[in-house]
Amino acid sequence: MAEPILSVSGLCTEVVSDERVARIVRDVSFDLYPGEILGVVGESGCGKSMMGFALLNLLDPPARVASGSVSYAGQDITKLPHEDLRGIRGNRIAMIFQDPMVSLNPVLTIGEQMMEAVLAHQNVSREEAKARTVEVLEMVGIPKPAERLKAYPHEFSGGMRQRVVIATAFLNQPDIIIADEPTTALDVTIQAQILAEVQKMAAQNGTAVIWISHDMSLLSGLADRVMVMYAGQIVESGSTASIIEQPNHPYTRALMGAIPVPGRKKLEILRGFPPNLLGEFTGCAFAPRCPVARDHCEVERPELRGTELSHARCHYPLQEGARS
Amino acid sequence: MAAYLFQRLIQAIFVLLLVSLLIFMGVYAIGDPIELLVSPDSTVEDIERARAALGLDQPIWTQYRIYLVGLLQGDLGDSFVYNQPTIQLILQRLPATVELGLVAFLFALLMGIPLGLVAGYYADKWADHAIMNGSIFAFSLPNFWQGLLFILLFSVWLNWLPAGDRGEVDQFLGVSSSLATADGWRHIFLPAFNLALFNAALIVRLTRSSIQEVMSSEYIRYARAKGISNRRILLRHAFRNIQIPLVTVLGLELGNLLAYGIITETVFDWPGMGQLLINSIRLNDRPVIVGYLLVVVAMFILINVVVDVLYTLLDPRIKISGSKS
Amino acid sequence: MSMPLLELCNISRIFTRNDGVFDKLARRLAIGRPLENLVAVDNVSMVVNRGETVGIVGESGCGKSTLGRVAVQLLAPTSGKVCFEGKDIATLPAEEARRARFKLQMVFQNPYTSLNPRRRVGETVIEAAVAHGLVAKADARDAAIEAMGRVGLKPDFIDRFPHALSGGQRQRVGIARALAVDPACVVFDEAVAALDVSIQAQILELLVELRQNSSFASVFISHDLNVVRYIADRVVILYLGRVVETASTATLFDNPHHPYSRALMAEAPQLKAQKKTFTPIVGELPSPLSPPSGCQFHPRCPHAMPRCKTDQPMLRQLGDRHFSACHLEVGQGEEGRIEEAGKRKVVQA
Amino acid sequence: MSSSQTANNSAAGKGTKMSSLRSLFDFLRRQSIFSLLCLAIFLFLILAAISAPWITPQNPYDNAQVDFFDANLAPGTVSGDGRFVYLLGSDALGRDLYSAILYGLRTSLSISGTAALLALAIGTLAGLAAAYFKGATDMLIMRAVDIKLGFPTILVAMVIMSIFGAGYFNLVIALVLAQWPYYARTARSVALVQIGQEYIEAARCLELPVHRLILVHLLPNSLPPLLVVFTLQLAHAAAIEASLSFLGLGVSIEAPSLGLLIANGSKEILSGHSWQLIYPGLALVLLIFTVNIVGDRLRRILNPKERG
Amino acid sequence: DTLRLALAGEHQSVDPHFSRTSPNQNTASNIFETLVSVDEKMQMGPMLATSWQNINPTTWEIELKQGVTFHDGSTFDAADVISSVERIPNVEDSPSSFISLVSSIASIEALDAHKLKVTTKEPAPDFMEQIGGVYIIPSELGVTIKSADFDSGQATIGTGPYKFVSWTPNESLVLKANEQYWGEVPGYSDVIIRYIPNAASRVATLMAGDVDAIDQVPPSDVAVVKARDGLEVSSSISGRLIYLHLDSDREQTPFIKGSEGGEINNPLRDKRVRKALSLLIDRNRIVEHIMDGRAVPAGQMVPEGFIGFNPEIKTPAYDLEGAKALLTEAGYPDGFSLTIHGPNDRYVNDAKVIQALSQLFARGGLKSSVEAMPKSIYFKSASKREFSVFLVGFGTTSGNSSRGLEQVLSSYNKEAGIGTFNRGRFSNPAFDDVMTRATATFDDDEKEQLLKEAATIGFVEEQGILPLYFEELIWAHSNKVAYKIGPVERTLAADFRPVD
Ligand SMILES: Nc1ncnc2c1ncn2[C@@H]1O[C@H](COP(=O)(O)OP(=O)(O)OP(=O)(O)O)[C@@H](O)[C@H]1O
Ligand SMILES: Nc1ncnc2c1ncn2[C@@H]1O[C@H](COP(=O)(O)OP(=O)(O)OP(=O)(O)O)[C@@H](O)[C@H]1O
Ligand SMILES: [Mg+2]
Ligand SMILES: [Mg+2]
Repeated sequence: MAEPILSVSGLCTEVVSDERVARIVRDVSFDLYPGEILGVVGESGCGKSMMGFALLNLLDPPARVASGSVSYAGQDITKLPHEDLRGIRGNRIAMIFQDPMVSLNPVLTIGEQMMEAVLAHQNVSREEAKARTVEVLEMVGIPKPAERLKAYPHEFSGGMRQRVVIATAFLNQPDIIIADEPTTALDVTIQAQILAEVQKMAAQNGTAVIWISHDMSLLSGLADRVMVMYAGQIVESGSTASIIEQPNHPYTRALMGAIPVPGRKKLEILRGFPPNLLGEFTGCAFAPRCPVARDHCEVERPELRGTELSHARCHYPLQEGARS
Repeated sequence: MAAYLFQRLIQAIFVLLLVSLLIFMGVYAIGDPIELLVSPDSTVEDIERARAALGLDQPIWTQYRIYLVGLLQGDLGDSFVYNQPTIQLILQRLPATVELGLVAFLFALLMGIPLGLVAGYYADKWADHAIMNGSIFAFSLPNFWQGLLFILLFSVWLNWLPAGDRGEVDQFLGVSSSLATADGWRHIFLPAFNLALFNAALIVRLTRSSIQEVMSSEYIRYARAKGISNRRILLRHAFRNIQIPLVTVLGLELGNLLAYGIITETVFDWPGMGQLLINSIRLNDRPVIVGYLLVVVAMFILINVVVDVLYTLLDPRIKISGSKS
Repeated sequence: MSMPLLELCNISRIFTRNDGVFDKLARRLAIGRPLENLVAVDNVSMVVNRGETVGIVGESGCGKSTLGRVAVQLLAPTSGKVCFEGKDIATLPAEEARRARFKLQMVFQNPYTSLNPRRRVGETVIEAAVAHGLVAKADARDAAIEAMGRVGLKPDFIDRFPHALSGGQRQRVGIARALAVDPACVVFDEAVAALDVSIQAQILELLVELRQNSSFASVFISHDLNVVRYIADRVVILYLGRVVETASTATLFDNPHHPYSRALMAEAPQLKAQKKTFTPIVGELPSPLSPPSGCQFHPRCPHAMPRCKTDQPMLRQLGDRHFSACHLEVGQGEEGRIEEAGKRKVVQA
Repeated sequence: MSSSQTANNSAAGKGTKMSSLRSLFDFLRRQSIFSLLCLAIFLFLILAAISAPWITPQNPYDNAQVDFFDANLAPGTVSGDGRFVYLLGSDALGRDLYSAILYGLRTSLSISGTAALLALAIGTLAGLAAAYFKGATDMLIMRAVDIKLGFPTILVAMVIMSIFGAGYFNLVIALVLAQWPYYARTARSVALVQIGQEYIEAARCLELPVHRLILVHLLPNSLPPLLVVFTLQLAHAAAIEASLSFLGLGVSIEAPSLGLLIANGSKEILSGHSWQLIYPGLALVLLIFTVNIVGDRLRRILNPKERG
Repeated sequence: DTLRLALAGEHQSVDPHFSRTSPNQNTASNIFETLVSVDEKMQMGPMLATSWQNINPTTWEIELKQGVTFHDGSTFDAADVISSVERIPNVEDSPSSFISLVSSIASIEALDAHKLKVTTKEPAPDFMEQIGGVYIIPSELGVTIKSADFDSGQATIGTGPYKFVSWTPNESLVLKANEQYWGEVPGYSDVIIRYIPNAASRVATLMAGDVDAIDQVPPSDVAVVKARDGLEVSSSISGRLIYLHLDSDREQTPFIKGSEGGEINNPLRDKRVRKALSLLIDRNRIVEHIMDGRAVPAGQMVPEGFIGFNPEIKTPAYDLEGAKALLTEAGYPDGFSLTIHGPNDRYVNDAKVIQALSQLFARGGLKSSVEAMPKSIYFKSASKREFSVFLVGFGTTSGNSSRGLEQVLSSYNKEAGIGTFNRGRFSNPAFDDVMTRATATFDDDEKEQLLKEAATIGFVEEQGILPLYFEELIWAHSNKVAYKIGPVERTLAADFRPVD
């Protein structure tokens, strides 16, 4: 297999408020390979977005990266000086935000906001930047893009805005795109258009994509590989097919068992709540809600088991084969 | 746009009529000013004669009708006290008020925006706290007391700056203004500063909160994710956004400057429109009171319209059409 | 068949911009904006029988909530009538109408805004029943505990404020509140849309259970086909305020007729261990302010014919309680069916 | 209400009270010393104003106690009859300035407090009515509000006072007339948000009576932002009251508020009796400043997003 | 060189016939002249008229000065006087018309160029005072010339010591010396008069050296001005009496209640009570503490030096015991409660004075409170008799007490124009009788005697009003200018001269 293009290890983030420290992302490690679509799934509040921001060192106080590294092209993004970081952001690693309605500046034209991304990173004339902008807008299916450059965000529908944001991510032909639930606010038909675009991008340019979502069904059709997050930790990762067909972690299974699919007569119900993120976990974070937990789970923290590409954080994985 | 302006025009006329009626009746209710106008040794006939001369012997509705008819012809009536057309009186004092207002506005901007930017940039740091509490303090200082203290300090005790009056005036851009002479500037400094402080405090707060709000918004974070330079983020993305609230508030500020100008003018004996109003109220000079208020109301409406129009120029989301959406 | 419980007949709801006097004046002088009418619901008829669960599906803004709110009388329809137990509520005497409305309850989408933050759970649940004399004041507490028990809330929640509750628990309170007044029909407006899948599953299971133990009928509004398919007996699909297709759940999902229904089903994410190539419906969602002529779906429809531009298709009966508003004949255009549109290619290892 | 009145509930009730006390304490602990100091000063000023008759050597409003022979005495001078010391000096009529300031504070606070409360009540009612009934009611009320808000409060108050004439009640009326629109606007916008909230729809769906809907559901939830407006308007009312009194459009000269004391002091600006200008002003500034700080902190707490 | 003055009051119009209010006349007196002059005690003297004679009760002959020229060079003669008199009724919109000065004239004719014969409709003993107040303008201007023509300077042509140069309303009036002036040559070639109504600013402007002299210095600032090097203060007693008016007529009066607050009959109808109140007023201390010594305690209508002043009437001394005894005698051993009303923006320290009075009454066992209001409301209410005890001032504009006594203390008679300012409706037949005779006589000595007699009735026997003090007029000026005090309430440029 090729070299990973992005390598995350031991990433932790925390939020400090009123003398209390909430540890949101806990010890996240993974590798990302060119051309790969990596799905990140988990319940609301489990730290998916924060992890996404941490990858580009975009956290604002009081949130911050506490430890760990994100290495891209031999550099640790979390420790880069601001100027170098700026050279990577939007250029080599682009990000698509969750809400298309608020990620564009309402008082600047679409054209300006897209062209500035080109001009910030490439030494080109305004004309060239404009040409490039028109090109990507065409790619994402905005009709008559040259004319729409002068439009303001509010003149676009939600779907079109999100496509503008996606097109912006394509502008500098980045190596990596981090997409944080960019289709949650959209209709299925519009969502399909965007997903199609991303798939094409990954396939044609070898762009690696990290796609964050809480919707396992969506990732099942899109991602090559899926990481399941729970309480800030990666509890399981593996190829999409294997995760869906043979989940190792009880949480993964519960997550999928809760989705109504044709023919399913009863949904799996997960009782209880995610743990408090303020302290250290004594045992497995999922143990209090786990249907198959044993006493041991409450006291000892499980380590990741399995290969770099496919692993679970569980003392008693569901698939016998995964137990080493 | 046409519809909007038309609507504002109708509204303006309506408001002006209402104001003129209310004030007219109100001032009438206080009483007629004859006793104050006649010389102390006037006889009864003298008084009756004067009353008839000013039309005060007519029933109030007749008086109002006559006033309205005059108003339609652009005539605000003659002052009882000064025996001059009201409009002329107001126009004579307008330059003094406007120059005081403008200088104060300038002071307020010069103090307010930089301080607001600093506070917003260092949000929740000590500089921010100091500036913000300072601004609360500044707008907690009653305008008149603060002005009196300035006089006490700078004029009476230190004897640095004059305490009142407009000083020497000279032609300046075609109007006689104290901005044309050094003495005039010495005179305008204290009152303008007095008037500016309150507004500066508002501008500080507004600038700070807008900058802070904008800087914590998702699109700024998105701009950072695009790798845009901080300079551009601040000057283009953020500043373009805070212009909108700034313009609105600056419109209000102008109104405040006019209103609080009345007090500053009283404290510093500045011969502007505010003084005229206060004196007219004291002397019950109805045409001037009503005329002044109509002029001020018209100015306010104009300011509001200008602000609205500026708004649409600055904020692409809003189109003037009937009402804001 | 017996008399339906709730019947919506030719309901239309038009939203007009709220104009001031000056706007009207300006318009009369022909310098103002033209009047804008937004047809949120257009001539929709629908029946809910006793004990039945009807699902309403459609994209955002297609009028689902409006229809639901008309059904429970939170909104007055612009035209058409709402009949409860065969009687038009609008023509009933005030007291009877009030009782009828009271029999129609709603559960709302947002668990965070649908509870009064300043009232305790117990008060919220039982307030209406007490106000209407269904429960004596003295028994209120016990009744509240019982109502909460039905939705699986423990009695110790009774004195809590909503902020101390999780989203799922709040939604349970909302359901308990609606059920506490013993309604005949409950409209669930996206009642699970704001919840995580695991919580969504809890609520869906709760509903299934309640449906088994109680006799109320329900209208279940959702944009998620899978959820509707899971819970509803019959489904109505809306597009831009109009019904495009309605049938029993089984019929509709196995044998959809309208191209829009088919597209929806094709593009709704399915949990399958196969990667899928997304093939979007072309075009943007039209604005409800200026809907397309004829069949409103024609600009995006792969099978559009010339007459679709001009003629608005009426609902046609295709089978037992299966109606569709499309000019296509049955079987025509079937090649664009789900299998093909949603074909999945196996992931290359 | 209805469900929580059973007997075994009292313990739980006490529990919540205890915990709310504790959370109040917790909450105070988290505020800065400066904010707490301001709160303390504000409360102290209120207390001092209320207890003025018992903690002052003289009732400056009682002609029999004031002696103009003692006019313009510097701070620290003993009174002519040797009964007490003029702590902050005396004014041009021989009033003990310290007593006059406390009594003036009383006047200022009672005027601005009454006005702010009345404006709160009237404005809130108008705002809620506008939001709830919509249509013509809304239009009428909001047009009135718009027109008023187009003009600075001080100007409106000035005009009203010049028509009504000076005096305690006229002042209150002028302040109420000038300030109710702020509450109405806030109440309306908050209520509109609340009405849009689904719990109000739920209440309507449950066919709760209108008065219950407005009083039990709408009002309590619209109150917090109104409280912020209240504190800020209270400070504003105090400032306006003082300004009007300064212009001679305020209270009666016999029972001077702080503004009138300052106005009196301002006439002595050249004659060297500057304490008559400075001390009443300081008291007024202290009052307005602390109320503003309290309001500001309240606003931040209620709306953490906008920390302005 | 230039004289720079700052005055408190600005004229409404430069038209000398527009209004009789003080600022208007002040401006007019700089530029125009009248037939007779008045001095600081208001005593008449010749000016444009050199002498006059009462031929019979209704006929007067007036001799005019020769060799006087107007600013435009034309000579002053009888035609100018006639024209000026005839113009007066034609002045439009005059709020305070000069008409009453000429309304008694039945006919006026020129006997020759410098001699006039006037007949009056009725005998008018004070005729010369009246016509003597008319400012003379050239007959060339005609009788219909508009006030605006004076404001612009076009018609501003008089015989006075200064010529009009320009007027910027609300700012300044500029004058130039009249080199051809018939009297003493003006001390300054140029004069700039600024108008600064705010007393503090006026004082500050003087102290800053921006002007050479100011008028109407607040008494409380006198010490500060005096202390400043290079500044001087001049003062003179004014003819304005500040007094308390009492409702001595009505059965019940709105602002007097029993000592417990109940309704009582108006005690002010009893002259013992009025006397008692007068004794409670410590005039000396009011003058000393409230007026900073800048006023003269008063016991009658006019100050010493004016005709009608009765030296036998002593200023009442403070007498607490005497007052209490009188009150007890009158049946008010526990006093009563009263509210004193007064303006707060009309007279020097007006609001303070009523509060001080209130304190003094409180010492006498009365429950007393005060209410001060802006003059715009106050005087109307006072005339409508809405008060019981209230502070007013009356400024004598002629050199005798006749008008004051007649307008303030004579029984109210609207038709006859008598008692116009008798807002307390004091009424005493003996007093009225004396006054009728005093105003009818042409004999100056007899008139003076009668006025003294009237004063005794009004102030000693009946105590119709309670006189408090006469205001002082105070000027402050640089010691580089010398100021000779002129007529009452005038600050004339000609009265200033440079000090070498
Ligand atoms: N600035 C912050 N201050 C305090 N807490 C924060 C902050 N940002 C995030 N959190 C907390 O961190 C946790 C994870 O947030 P995050 O946005 O990463 O969740 P998510 O998995 O993206 O959820 P969703 O699916 O709802 O987007 C949440 O509990 C959130 O409350
Ligand atoms: N009160 C209203 N005033 C004006 N327009 C309205 C109003 N309520 C709804 N609409 C409009 O009517 C249309 C249908 O709205 P509705 O809320 O019924 O859609 P929906 O299908 O429930 O959408 P969602 O899935 O987003 O909840 C939308 O275009 C909406 O903007
Ligand atoms: Mg997220
Ligand atoms: Mg909806």
